[in-house]
Amino acid sequence: MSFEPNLVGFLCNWCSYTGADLAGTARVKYPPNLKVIRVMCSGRVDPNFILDALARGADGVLVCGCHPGDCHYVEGNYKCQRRLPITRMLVSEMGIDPRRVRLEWVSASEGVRFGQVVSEFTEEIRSMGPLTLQEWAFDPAAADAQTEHQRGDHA
Amino acid sequence: MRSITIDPITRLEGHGKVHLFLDDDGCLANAYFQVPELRGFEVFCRNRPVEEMPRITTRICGVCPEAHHMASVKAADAVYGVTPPPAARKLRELLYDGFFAGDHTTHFFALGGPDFVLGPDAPKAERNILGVVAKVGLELGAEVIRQRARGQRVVQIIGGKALHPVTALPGGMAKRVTKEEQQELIEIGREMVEFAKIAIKVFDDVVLANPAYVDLILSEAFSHRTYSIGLVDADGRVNFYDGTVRVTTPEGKELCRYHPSEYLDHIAEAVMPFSYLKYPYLKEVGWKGLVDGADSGVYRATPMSRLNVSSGMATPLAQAEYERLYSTLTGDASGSKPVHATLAIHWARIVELVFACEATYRLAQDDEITSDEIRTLPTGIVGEGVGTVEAPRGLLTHHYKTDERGFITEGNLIVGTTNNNAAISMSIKKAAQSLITGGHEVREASLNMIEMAFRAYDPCFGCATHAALGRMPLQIEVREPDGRVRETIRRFC
Amino acid sequence: MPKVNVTVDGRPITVDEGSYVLQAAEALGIDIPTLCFFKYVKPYAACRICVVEAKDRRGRARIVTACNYPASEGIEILTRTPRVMAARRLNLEMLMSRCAPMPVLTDLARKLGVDKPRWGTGTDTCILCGLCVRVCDEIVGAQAIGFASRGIDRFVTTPFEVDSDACILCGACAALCPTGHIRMEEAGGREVVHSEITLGPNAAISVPFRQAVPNTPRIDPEFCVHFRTGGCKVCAAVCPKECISHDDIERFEDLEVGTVVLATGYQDFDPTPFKQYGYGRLPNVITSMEFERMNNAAGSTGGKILLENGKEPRAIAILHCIGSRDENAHPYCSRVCCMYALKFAHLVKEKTSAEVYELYIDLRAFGKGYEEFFHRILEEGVNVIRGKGAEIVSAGRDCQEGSLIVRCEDTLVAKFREIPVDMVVLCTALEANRDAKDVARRFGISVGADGWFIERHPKLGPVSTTTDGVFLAGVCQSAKDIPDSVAQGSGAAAQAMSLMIRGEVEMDGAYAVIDDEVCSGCRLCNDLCPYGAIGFDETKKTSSVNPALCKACGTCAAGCPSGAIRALHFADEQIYAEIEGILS
Amino acid sequence: MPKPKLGLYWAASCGGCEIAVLDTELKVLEIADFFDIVFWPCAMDFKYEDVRALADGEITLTLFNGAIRSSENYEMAKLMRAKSNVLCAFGSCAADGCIPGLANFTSLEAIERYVYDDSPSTVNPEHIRPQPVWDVPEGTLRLPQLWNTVRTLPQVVDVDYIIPGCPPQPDQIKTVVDAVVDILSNGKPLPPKGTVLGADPRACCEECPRKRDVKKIRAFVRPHEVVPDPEICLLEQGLICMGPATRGGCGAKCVKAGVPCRGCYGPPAGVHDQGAKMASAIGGVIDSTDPEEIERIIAGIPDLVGTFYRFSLPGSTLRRRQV
Repeated sequence: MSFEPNLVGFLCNWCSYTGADLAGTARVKYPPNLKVIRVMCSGRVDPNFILDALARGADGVLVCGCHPGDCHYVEGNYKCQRRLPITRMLVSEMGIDPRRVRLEWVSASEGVRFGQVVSEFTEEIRSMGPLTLQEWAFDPAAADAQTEHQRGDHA
Repeated sequence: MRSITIDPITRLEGHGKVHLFLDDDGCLANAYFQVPELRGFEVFCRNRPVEEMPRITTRICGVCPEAHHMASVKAADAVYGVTPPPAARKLRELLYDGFFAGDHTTHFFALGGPDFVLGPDAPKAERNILGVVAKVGLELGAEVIRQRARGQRVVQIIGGKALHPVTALPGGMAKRVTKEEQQELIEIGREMVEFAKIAIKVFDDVVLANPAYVDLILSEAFSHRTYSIGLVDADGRVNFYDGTVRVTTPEGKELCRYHPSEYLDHIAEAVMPFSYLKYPYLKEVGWKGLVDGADSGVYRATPMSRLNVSSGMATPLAQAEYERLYSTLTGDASGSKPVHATLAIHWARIVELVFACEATYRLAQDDEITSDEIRTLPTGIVGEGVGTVEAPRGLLTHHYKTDERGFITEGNLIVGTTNNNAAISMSIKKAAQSLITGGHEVREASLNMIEMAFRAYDPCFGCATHAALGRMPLQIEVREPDGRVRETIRRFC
Repeated sequence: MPKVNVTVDGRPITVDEGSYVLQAAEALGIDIPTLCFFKYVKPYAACRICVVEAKDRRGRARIVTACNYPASEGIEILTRTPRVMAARRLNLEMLMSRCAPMPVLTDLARKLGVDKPRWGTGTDTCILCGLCVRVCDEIVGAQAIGFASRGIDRFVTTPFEVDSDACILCGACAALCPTGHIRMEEAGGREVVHSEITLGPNAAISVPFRQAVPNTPRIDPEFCVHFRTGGCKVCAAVCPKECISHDDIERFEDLEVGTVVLATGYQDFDPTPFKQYGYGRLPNVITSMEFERMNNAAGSTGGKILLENGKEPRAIAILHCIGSRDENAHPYCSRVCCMYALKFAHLVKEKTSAEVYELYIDLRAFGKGYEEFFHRILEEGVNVIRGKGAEIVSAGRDCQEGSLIVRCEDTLVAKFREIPVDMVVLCTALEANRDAKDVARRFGISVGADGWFIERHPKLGPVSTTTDGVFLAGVCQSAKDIPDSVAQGSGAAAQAMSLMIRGEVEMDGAYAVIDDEVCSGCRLCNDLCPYGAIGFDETKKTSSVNPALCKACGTCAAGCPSGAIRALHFADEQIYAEIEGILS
Repeated sequence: MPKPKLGLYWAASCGGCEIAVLDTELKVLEIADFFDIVFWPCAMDFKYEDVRALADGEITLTLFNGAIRSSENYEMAKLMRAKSNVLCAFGSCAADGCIPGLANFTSLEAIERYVYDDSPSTVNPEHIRPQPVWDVPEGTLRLPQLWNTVRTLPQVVDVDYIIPGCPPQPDQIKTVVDAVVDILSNGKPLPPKGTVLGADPRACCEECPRKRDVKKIRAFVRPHEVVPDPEICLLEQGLICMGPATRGGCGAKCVKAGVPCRGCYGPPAGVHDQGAKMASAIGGVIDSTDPEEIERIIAGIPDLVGTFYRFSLPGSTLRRRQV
């Protein structure tokens, strides 16, 4: 059973989400791995969301916004364009491959391109394999066992 | 084989544990001192910018963050090859002396003090700061608390924060002191000196006036003939903030005197499988295990050691007290004969307390501390630096290597209490041996005596609360070989 | 202005004091002949034909010239007494004795009953009425001509009788000259008929072109006398509705509007780069738009279908899909070409006897009545060939049938064909304006790959856009024909109206709010808002969002380091819940 | 009526929190007077099982400081949870992980390797490592097992309230104590569970006296490189100051002393991840739209994670570095 990447996408309402719609109406074929969350603007994408997605088991996060200059909100995508590199830097310093966080510009007319982006990203993550965060969750049972073992002369 | 566990006895950067193993005659077979914690600052400080280290390493110890702040910033100065302007240096020293004045006060009156003031056999309920207050008068108790507050206030004014100060930067200090603040500092200094005199008097009245204590101090059970180490200034006198490291043999001869940056040529650390805390020793002499004497590299870095390696104190009152200490304990006021009595550390601490108070007062009156010239901006980078100061509990060394951006690539810390790890273990064992001699039940008082042995080293603040609340964190279990508890001795109020 | 009462031939009338008797008579519809009167210039009394008898209150009667005799209280004017008629006849006879028998004089003589002037007739064509001098001075303000000499030698001329720069060639003098003594001539000596000039391209005031919208005249400062001399303004004087203002100048106006309908249309595809069609290289290869103009009655040929040499074509080829449905140009179908191409065929059949060839890929006659029209074309004998025109070449001199050859494959008979024709019409594609992107950006909407503006939703929002209050009409949204454009335009107008009638806009529930219990006034958000919706309260030391300005992008919410900003409907917890949902 | 019982315990921490309690000066005696202090960090005159002997919830209030870094810390956390009616994460270590939490940037193995083998002053030819269980001739010695990952208290046990700060400022401790005393003696209702005590809902900037304007950052500088203008917001001067993304309540002591905030009071209410929030905020105000220049400016942020997560790594979304 091959590894199916679990991807989260944050799409801006005006360009990328519409682009994704177009991909749908145009019956463009692309992998089903991306699960989409609609935000009004790529500028709304808080690095918190990206980290949260990764912590909750996403293997990769894709952020899509209008092409620079085309932002429905004049310059929201520029904010995103500046936050994403910091986020990638942060993620990589946390020991996670920064390629797992990707920013792409997809306009409302680029349904086909949207399909390509998703396919590429899915393949890239597939080749990287799943993202498992070491010791992220706390395992009380294991900790208890260890403690019992250590208690020694406290018993 | 029966074992007694004293757990936890106190706390350095965590708890401490003592195991006393008794043979079938009920005599002490062996004693082990364990430190069950490890932080790993040296490792997770990698890739941090060196100028941030003074603000990170303060969190090594909440009792003496000032010491780490200073050692760290001195190392950072060296990394950038900058010398702080005179005003900045004075501010650092002032902050540091003020801190010493407060910290030594706490220890003497709240921690070690009660044992002396009230006597080891005094009812536990009284053997605390409140008991001290009862014995020497209420307003002294209040004074002690006020004196502590004075120390914190000095740190607050110069360091920005009373706890975990923040203002020391490579090349100087971030905060200047205003005229108004200077006035307050002078006032504090004056009060401190007054307090120092009281402290001397109290020590006279309750310790020296009582021959039994002097005997106790000098008793073999409480002495180790070890090497002494400490910072001394150009004139060979005690200095907390800066100077060269001097090591003297158990006989008081100079073994070596080196610049802190050469510490690796002289100090090494051994590892034991039953404690997370390493055991520093003198390279020249070598590691012979937990034994004292001239052949063992074990050394002590305590107030007493500092006095042992120094030729005297830089302030009049302190110098007088220095001479009195030595003439009383060695008959030689010059201090050329070292004192090895563990409990004498308390007295040495008083001497340092007096010095710290006087130094604070003197520096506070120096108008240069209000200067605006408190920063030297680094121009280049050396890439390696060692910063050493005297922490109240002994020599403290920070050693950083950085890349060309000043980001830490390697760090090494030898922390005050760590210096004494071996000595503490030995002191406990020695005290225990003399006190747990089999036959009779282990007396509860013996436990305090054992505790006095390590408490003299003031391994951090754990006992502070013990004194405040009259609780002694101690319990002994005596077990049969099958592990069944034969007897349990506890200490409550 | 004080009024006075006068009588003319016994009929009373009240007129302004100081106005002239001639005007009073005119007002009463009493005709007084004159040769030198023009109401826009000062009376001059040069011809002396307008004489009348004026009787004052004391009964004294005098002969005066009506054109410049001021009306006064109680005065009595008699215009047809024997004495008046005798005086007019005498004056006319004397004028005729000097001037050639020109219509203006002979007609008048007949009216006044002068059958044979007693002193015969002369040769001069100028009656020295002075209209030209006065109009040039008073109206045109050029003062380019005047009288010279005295008495019998008197004549009209330019200063020093040489060509004068003062003359601005307005032609006013020539237009007014009653005898045609003054004429306009072009340098070549060809006479310019002034009445034609007024309709001509350089008329100072005219409707730009037929069917112009708005269909009103405009003044062309380049030709208007007023803008050259500061005078004239006759048009303004004659305009009964006083519509004309010479002070009005071109200016930019900022209009505060709540809604905008974008109907910026399209631009015509330029086939020049497609060398195989020879457009711009071969004669008589024209685009559909050019053919359309040619057919227009107001067009260059007045609606006639002609070759460059002015002859009528004998064969015309109409090539479909030039630039449309073409990977090398526009992949899309321009939708309108098929039908107008068929219309062209019909026009050709109607106006000429030429053969018509329609070369198409597919015929898309999808509209109401379109298919029927197609069949009618077939009945009219148009040759409809399925196969895109591949190439057009010149046939060279020796060809009898035509000067051009269209090459194509007739896919129905699977034959390669070469069709000789005289004229080729290229049905060029509709393409988006080259500045469409800028316009889109200005209105916060987006353009598709083809350059057409993108509607809010292809099915549910075909006229509205992603920007509230901005609507689309016509080809700017996508290629469409007139009925479709009208339909969409009406839809856009209706939607705009529905917004305006309400007078208030219903805001989206999504906007950002700042909890000033949490805001620490760090001001990191202040510069994030492109709409300036975030303000800083200096007294409260907190920032706040103006919901009316906020467009809910949420950038500030993401950027607020203390979590004080909440993007309603896209709040953090909602998005976290989504993340949790899709990943659980 | 019997005195309410107070417990204090520290796990992996520097002890500063307890010094802070002492720094409330005479308040300490008040506390000692109002409460029956059954448990205090080094007043361990009970063994674990003696504490177990207490009825569950018998301790009225426990102030627990320190992160959870060893089997011992964890055991005590569970014990205190069980025995305490109200368990309060006291100080940054317990709440967010604080400086000891920086250990999550590395691994226990790396730490031990360096400390016991590689460090320049260590001489350990036999590569001895401290052993959780070690037999000596006289018997067996045990050490708690250290964890590879530092945890916050709420990550391992259920916590009622949080008092942030490194350390919690003495005046804040006083107000909390007063509040608790008031609640207990007047039978007032407890604040809702999860409430953060002894701190502001607002960020640190609230208390910062510096003048703030709209922000546009073109380059970052490091504290030792500049002498900042004492009147103006440090962030506007290019110094990374965590103030905006840090809960207030400390009195903005650091910025007042001329050094940028490092975030010891943890994230403000409603912020999940202090570091990510700061990244978002900083990203918003970088004054460029040119990708290369943006990269350049960002590269100028000294020690991104080490600064943004200085006090909150174990409590952050990702919790630890992948090593």
